[in-house]
Amino acid sequence: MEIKQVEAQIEAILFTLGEAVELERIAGAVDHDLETTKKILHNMMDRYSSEERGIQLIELEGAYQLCTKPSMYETIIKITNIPKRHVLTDVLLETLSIIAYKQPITKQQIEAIRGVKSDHSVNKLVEYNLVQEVGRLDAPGRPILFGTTEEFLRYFGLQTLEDLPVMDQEKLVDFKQEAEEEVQLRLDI
Amino acid sequence: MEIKQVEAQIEAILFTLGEAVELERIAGAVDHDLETTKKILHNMMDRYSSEERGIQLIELEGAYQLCTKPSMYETIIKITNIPKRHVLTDVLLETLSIIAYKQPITKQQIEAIRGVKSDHSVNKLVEYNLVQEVGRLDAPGRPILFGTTEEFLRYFGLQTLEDLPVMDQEKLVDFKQEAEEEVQLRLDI
Amino acid sequence: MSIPVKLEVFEGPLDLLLHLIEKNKVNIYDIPIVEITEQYLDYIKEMESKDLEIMSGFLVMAATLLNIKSRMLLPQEETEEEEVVDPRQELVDRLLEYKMFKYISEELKDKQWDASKVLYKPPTIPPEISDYKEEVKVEDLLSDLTLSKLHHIFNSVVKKQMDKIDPIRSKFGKIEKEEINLSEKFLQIQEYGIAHRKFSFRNLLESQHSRMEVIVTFLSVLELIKIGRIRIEQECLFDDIHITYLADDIIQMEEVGF
Repeated sequence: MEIKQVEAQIEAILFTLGEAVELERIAGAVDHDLETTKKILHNMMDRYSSEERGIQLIELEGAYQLCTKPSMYETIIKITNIPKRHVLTDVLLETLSIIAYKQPITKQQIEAIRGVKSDHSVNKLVEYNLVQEVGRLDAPGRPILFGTTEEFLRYFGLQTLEDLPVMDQEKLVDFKQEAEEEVQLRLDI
Repeated sequence: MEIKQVEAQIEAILFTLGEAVELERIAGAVDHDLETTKKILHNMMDRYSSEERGIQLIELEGAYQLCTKPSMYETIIKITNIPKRHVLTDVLLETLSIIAYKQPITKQQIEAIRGVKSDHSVNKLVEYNLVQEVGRLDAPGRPILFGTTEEFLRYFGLQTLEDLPVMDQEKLVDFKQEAEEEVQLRLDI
Repeated sequence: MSIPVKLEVFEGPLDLLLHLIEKNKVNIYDIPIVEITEQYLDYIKEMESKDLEIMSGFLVMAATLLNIKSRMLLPQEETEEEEVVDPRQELVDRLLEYKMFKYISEELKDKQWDASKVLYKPPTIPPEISDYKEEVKVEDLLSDLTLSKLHHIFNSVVKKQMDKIDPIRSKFGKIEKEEINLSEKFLQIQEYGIAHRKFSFRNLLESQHSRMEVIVTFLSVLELIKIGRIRIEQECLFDDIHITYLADDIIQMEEVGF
């Protein structure tokens, strides 16, 4: 078999296992004697280090392992620190708007409005520091009341919650009328 | 910075993280725009595949990941036990292909196509991380919508959903012809 | 039509139907509905499935076939413009769609085999790096959210909720359970009788708070008449009724067997 092919096999083995693999095991897998395998491995080591590669092949007491080069450290820190873009999903936005306008409100009341379980959304909003516990309702089970945080107000440049755009009564009446008309329409058919 | 150096950084990143990394994150870490980073990645992909390397670089819906080449499989199983994959029964495959092509889709819609209850299949596919909830349909009861996962792409060796085997009108015509020929065959006898 | 001794297992009603069509070597577009229906029913008979849900799926398909069969036996109504739709068309469409997905899942099965030979490496991120937990900045999170957008979202939530409320039914009053105690009312009227001796029936009813109370009061009055504890007088039809309480004591309801 061509040397190149054996090198590819060794690379695949070390990549998959991730850990240090003894020379004997490698030799057995690629079907070559220890001497030859070792020579191939050392050739590979040279090539990994000389080329502009991000990974290197190191030897640890007769075992071999692939790992990143020390010079890559900065880049790796950077990638793990680059925030995944956090966005508020539609579900979170919906829940946030309900809490903003109906606060203080319990999880159950939110669920009554949305028609679906809302634990996850509320917890995420708390985690993002947009929503917080503001007390407990004086009712059986003493459920937690949620409201928006100062952070939330600051972001929108609001002094107080009263500065939130109002949901006027007129609008509500309109909605009601629309719904009624729709039903009437259905009944007429 | 020299291109070679950027390639080394990308290799180090993908090697360390192991999982699929989005183009945006890679670009941010190597400090290049998306266009350039993508070009570099595709160059790397070509080089990995053409050279006698044991590993390759694959793309999964805008994310990149290192993995071994299929031809290395025989060698690797000599040295290590590879965890068995879930065996997908015909029923699961059937359900999965419906989800893959019709996503986002509700359980009820799947059942309408298959003609049988599909709770069990869908749950199993979710358990295997091949299918996930992708939202809810804005309809009474707000039923869950299902779609495929990144793992689904990996599992079937697809780059994007567009790589799914096509089932076009032509194929349907073929089916029809097949059927007709079968009838003809019988008449000839 | 003979049934094979060993029945194959079918995924569902469509699967069985496809099998029958293929076995008979006929074009899917030209299903000999009568034959297929008979074979289909034979299979179901042999299945002996205990699972009601599975069985019902097959039965629905059998019913569909029978329905098509009967529609095909009936003379087609002639219409001037409308194209005559083959009753089998819907079934054909469903079958073709199902067949398509069977084909695709076979393709996926092959791909799965190739893909299983590709191996991945678990992450090897140094702990000091992986332990770092990024902070989510509110500014980033809310970057494209404005107050008016938030307001708009809330409006649509409220609207959605309104749509869900049935304005007609929601106007129906609530049905509340009223606790009216008949024996108590029976005693109350007697107490009232001792105190007033003569009183107006109309006033008595009007002082009741609910329909249920009125009914119970009326029943009590009837009973008191029956046992001779009160006397009633009415001068003209529809006039008020004057009640005179005759007894000097109060009797428990249980004592009169009311």
